[in-house]
Amino acid sequence: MSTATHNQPLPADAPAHPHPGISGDGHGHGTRRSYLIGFALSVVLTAIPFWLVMADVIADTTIATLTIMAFGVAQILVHMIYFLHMNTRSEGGWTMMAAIFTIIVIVIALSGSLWVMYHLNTNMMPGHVMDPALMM
Amino acid sequence: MSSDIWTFIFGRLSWDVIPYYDPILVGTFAVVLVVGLGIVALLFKHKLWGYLWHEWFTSVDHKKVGIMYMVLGLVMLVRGFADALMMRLQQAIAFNGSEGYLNAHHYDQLFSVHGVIMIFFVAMPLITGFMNYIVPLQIGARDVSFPFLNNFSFWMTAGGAVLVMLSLFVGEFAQTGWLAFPPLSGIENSPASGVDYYIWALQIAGVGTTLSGVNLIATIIKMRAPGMTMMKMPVFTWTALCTNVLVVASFPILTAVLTLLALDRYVGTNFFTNDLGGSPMMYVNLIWIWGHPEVYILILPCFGIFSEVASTFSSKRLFGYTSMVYATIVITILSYLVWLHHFFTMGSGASVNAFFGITTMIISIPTGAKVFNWLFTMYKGRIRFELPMMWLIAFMFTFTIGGMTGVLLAVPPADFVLHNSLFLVAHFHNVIIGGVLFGIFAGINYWWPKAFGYKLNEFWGKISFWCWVIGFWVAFAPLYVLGLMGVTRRLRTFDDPSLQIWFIIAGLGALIIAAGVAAMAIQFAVSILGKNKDWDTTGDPWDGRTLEWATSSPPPQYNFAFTPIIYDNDAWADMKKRNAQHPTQGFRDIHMPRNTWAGIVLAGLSVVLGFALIWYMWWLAVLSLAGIVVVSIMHTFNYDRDYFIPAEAVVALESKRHKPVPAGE
Amino acid sequence: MSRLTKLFAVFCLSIVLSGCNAVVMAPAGDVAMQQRDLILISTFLMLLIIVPVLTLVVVFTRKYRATNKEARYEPDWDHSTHLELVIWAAPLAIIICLGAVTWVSTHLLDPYRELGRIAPGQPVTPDMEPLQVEVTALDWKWMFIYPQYNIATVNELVAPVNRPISFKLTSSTVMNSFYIPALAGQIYAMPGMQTQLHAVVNQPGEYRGISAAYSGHGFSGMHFKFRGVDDAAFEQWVTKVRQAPDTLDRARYLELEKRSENVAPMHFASVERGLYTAIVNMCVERDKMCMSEMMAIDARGGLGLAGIGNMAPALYGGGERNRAVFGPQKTYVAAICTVDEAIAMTAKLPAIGAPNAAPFIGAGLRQPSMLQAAGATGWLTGHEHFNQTAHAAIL
Amino acid sequence: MSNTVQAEPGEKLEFYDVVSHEHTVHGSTQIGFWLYLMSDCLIFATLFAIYGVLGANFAAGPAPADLFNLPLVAASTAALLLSSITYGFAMLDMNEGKQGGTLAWLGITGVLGALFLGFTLYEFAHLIHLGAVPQRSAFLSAFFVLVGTHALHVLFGIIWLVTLLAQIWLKGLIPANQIRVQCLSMFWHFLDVIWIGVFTVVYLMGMLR
Ligand code: HEA
Ligand code: HEA
Ligand code: CUA
Ligand SMILES: [Cu+2]
Repeated sequence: MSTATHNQPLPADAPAHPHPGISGDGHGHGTRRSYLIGFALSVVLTAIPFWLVMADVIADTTIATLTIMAFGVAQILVHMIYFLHMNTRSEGGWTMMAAIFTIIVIVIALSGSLWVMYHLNTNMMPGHVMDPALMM
Repeated sequence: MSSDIWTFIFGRLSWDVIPYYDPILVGTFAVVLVVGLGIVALLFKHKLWGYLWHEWFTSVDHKKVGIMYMVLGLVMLVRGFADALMMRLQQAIAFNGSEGYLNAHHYDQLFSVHGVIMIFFVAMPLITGFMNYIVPLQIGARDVSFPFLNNFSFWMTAGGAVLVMLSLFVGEFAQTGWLAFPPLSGIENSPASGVDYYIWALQIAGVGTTLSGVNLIATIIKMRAPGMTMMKMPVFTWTALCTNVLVVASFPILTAVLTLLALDRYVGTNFFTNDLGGSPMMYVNLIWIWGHPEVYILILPCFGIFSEVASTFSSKRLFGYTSMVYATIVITILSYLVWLHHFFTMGSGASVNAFFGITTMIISIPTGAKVFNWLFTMYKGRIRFELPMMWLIAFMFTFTIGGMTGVLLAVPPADFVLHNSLFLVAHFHNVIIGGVLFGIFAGINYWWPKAFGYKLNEFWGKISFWCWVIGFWVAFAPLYVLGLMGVTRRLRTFDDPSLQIWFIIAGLGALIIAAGVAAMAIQFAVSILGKNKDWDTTGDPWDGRTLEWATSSPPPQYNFAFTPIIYDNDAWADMKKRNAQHPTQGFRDIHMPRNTWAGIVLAGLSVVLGFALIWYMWWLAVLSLAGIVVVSIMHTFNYDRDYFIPAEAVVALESKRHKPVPAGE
Repeated sequence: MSRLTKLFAVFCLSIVLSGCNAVVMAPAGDVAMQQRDLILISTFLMLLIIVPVLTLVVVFTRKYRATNKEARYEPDWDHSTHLELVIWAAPLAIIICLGAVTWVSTHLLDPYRELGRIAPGQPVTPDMEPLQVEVTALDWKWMFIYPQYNIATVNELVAPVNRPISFKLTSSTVMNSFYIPALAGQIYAMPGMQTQLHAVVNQPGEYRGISAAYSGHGFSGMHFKFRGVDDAAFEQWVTKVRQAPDTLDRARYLELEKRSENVAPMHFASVERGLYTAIVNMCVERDKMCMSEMMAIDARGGLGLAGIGNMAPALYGGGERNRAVFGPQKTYVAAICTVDEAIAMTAKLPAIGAPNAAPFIGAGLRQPSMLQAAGATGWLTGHEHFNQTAHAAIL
Repeated sequence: MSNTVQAEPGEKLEFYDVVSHEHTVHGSTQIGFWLYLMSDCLIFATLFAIYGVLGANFAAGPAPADLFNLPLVAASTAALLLSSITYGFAMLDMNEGKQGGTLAWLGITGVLGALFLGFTLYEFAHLIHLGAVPQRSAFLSAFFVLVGTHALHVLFGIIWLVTLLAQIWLKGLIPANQIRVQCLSMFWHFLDVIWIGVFTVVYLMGMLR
């Protein structure tokens, strides 16, 4: 987990004694500018995939799916940076650490579940040979 | 129509669900009632209600919350053990056509409730209790990060336990095993209230567990005393951190899965049904993504306890602190990569099975490193055979063997013949009793003097120890053999008479354990009531090494009048060695959180909500939900949550209690 | 220390062997035999490190007890890079061996895989036609259909010795696990799904078959007799079953499917065509859409809004049967093809082919002729090496 | 390796923090709340996993392409996106100590959130009217629960927001309230992030299939 903080010398303000006041611990604030940049970016990143799908731009479903997912990931990153003010410094790096750990767990659980369930399904679901002529 | 009104008010609750026809339950109920009333009467007589309410129930002091967790765990241990004894008896006599004394309805509840209680309401509260009590002390903090939340978490856990206990007398508990796999736990196959009790008890307790996980992580991250870098943290605190990371990263999955199961049961969705595209296998998959980390949630803090015990009673620094820490972290991460080993036999194919089998085995590497580290902590030490140390040695023997059988189960083709057999049952009792329970007992003996100011009686402690260790092996070694004889778990009757002898031996073992439990009860009683208590005035009866021993026993409300500054990971040993002197002046006001009733009230309302949902009393569900929302909002309007202990009071307390640190060693 | 090790090894071995009726340790089928060997191999591999650990516990606690002032005392000794390396490397080495064993054996003993041999040194030949058995777990009994013989039984399974058996398994309501300890490992049987298991019985005799996954109140009584018999006796038995008065068609199956406990064996002289496929596809009821059909439709994007209303009330079991409080009436998707058409179109999942013998020695894992001369064709040097070590430890 | 600080002989180490600065009340709130969000994130991850596995089990019923109305989704996405920037403005005003501005922007945020909620409810009502109820197929179950859980979170956010408005009104922008505004901000943006996942995976990818 916390390889980053290991063995580092005591930071100037020790963990047990956060600054009084509320916004001390490096939880970044945005500026009007950064909020607007973030907003503009996310508008763009939302509009494009919607357009891609609604106007049926990419014929190949796989490519289209991957493109959309890429936009989704990019936009999530934009939100994390510009709205959630994620950075390596806030709360002594712990927010970042927690987020990374969570992402790892999510990736494991999601991809693992899909992998496992895919195998379970292919191993035991009965198949079906559709003859279109037979359908109604 | 009066029946309509009845249904509206009481939902599906009716006289029929009260098991008055079952003599065992009626007997139990009578005993519980008498004991309960007796306790209530005593409390009234001695006017203790106010004391309990003000000093305990509403307390946000992490030490008191910790003790309440321990009490909850120990009380539920007795219930879980009663269930275990009943199962052992049934299995010892249900041969040659005999049905035993329990019918399927009853027996199938027993193993389900035993598993649930032992895991959720015994092991979890006990380790959470330790973490609550010890972690803030070990890191030199005044309390946890969110004291109110702590109190609330405890009451939610207790609320879950209350629901489980209620199921004994009103309705029934699940008859599905402790993980309630659908389709068996679906509405078609389990229409009665049992599975609903299961779901809501775990949901309520789960909220508490998750929040207490958040709380303790925040505490460890933010509240460490100056100088205590991550790599100077005591090992127990490290394991507590990792355990709570596991809690926060796995309990939400349980919550989600149980919610979906509840939706299947209440509104007829098709997540885990056979029809209309549902997939019961997905439930199995998801619940084990939670379930496997859960077992490491239980064991990691116990590893921590043993690390403290090993170095303290070997009078020596812990060997390989760094590799201990990394081993803990590696176990934490690996525990998310192995869940499939619980269903190798579901048929996901060779490559998947082999992958998960091998990741599982890899866990034995860091675990092994830990075992060796304890060994080399003893090496070149001066081992004092006090009770905690004895538990450590018993643990090393027992757990190692249990771990080995675990690795055996991780070999998929071997698991194909051992899965769901009594061999598996033996494995997990071997690691849980030999690891978790022994760890908890070591911890109780070790930290009791800290919490209460005197050591536990050694004579009865030793009797208890030997009964437990011997009893454990007599009770569970036969299960290994039975597993190899192809006997599966959760069986109520048997037709092969040659098996009986093994079950009788196992039953005797359980009786020996019972003697151990009794001896432990006597140990507590003798120690609590004893006239010539072994009072400890130093605050440091074992020549301890970490910060909890730097304050008096029991510690004052605020733990430390002056926050210690840390230079070494055996902080207190270091202070003693360098002859640190406790300041005698310069005391100042200490800022403390205020007690609050919100936690217990919210949890109480949650229990009512759970009960209403179980019995389909919709009006009550709506009311209690509204109550929860209103109370929560009200609580947020309370800005007056802390106060100061004036410096004079601190001085008074300290001069009364705090002896100057004994010089040197 | 070496004496202790030896003692302990002998002790463990004697426990294992003395359980003479420990069927898992002395099975009657080749697959279970290989699994038994695997248990032994893995256990010995692990004992290589467990035994020293246990020994060290004893030695250290005795030697460094506080009362022994002779022993060295170094309160600040807490690190040794060499030692730490050993500490991590030793379990790692064992796990590498065990991992290799695991990888290979998991593939070789995959229950989906057709058998490559019926006994050590006796590969399966093309003229051995596997016996096919279609297993259905019912509440709370086991039903076996023999498609090649068009007969069926309940709670009785008979198979000729030394003939490969190919099981296909499913369940009617809840999850079960099909397990004959003497024959082969278990595999889950689940509703709406089909799993597979390949095995062979080598010694004639009567064995227990059980459900290994708890399935409800009748679970304890959900076991059956499995008999391995010679070919002639098997033919006789088939003839006997064919003379049974009862036959198994859909209606009879729906009746049989209802809950019952401790059911005595039953015989059915004939079986309606496609019944098992219909069970797997959960469309024994004639107006219900088969799973395979539903999945094929889903794969093409469902039936659209029109499909919403294509429901039939669940007649069997009563539409009211235990529906969720806020759920709708229990209904199911109505069939579009007739069930027979759907069944005819249902593709059978092929089993994985017989093991490719080349990379491994022969077919399947070696017998644990642990104490015999180790064959020259060891597939895994670590394994060979281990045999010798174990050998040495025991003698 | 020993972690002991090697003190020079005679050097005097301080072992107690006599000049102690007091613990602040809210020092851990943000990290604590963040950890809670991580756990919430895992709940959604589970629901996404369910959707990923069951999302194509239509049970011979309707599929996403038959049901979803992308313009509607685009509109609700717009509402949510706008609300995140308005929340941002509320934060900026709060940092500058402008109570009125904070209240106003928060109010607008709440209205936009309610608008979003309205869209979701409208969609649900529409589907249910068609007969595409959660009980119809595993896909619909997974869809309703995933989107519904998100909507429930938004509802909770709105309730919280209203409470907070009252508290700021009553007590002003005191530190305790500022912390709460910050936590709600994290919560609100977190819901945005989840929604990005939802519209990408459920709606857009669903229409592609
Ligand atoms: C923490 C976990 C835990 C613990 C401690 C135990 C302890 C015991 N368990 Fe259990 N058990 C499980 C977890 C646990 N078990 C689980 C998860 C299952 C599976 C359930 C399922 O199938 O779904 C199971 C199943 C299980 C079975 C069913 C086997 C089957 O399926 O056929 C049996 C059978 O006898 C059994 C027996 C025992 C016995 C005899 C003990 C004994 O060791 C009991 C030990 C006694 C105590 C722990 C009491 C000690 C009390 C005190 C110390 C209190 C003293 C305090 C005061 C007096 C104030 N267990
Ligand atoms: C505290 C609880 C706990 C702990 C710590 C463990 C630890 C381990 N468990 Fe266990 N397990 C359970 C509780 C626990 N388990 C429960 C409750 C179940 C059953 C649930 C149910 O079905 O109801 C279960 C079931 C279970 C299964 C599923 C079996 C089945 O259902 O068929 C498997 C399979 O892989 C397994 C494996 C392991 C392994 C490999 C470890 C390892 O972590 C062990 C590691 C430790 C050692 C190996 C010993 C020390 C190491 C050395 C001395 C070094 C050298 C050793 C080697 C190189 C081998 N466990
Ligand atoms: Cu229509 Cu097959
Ligand atoms: Cu596990």
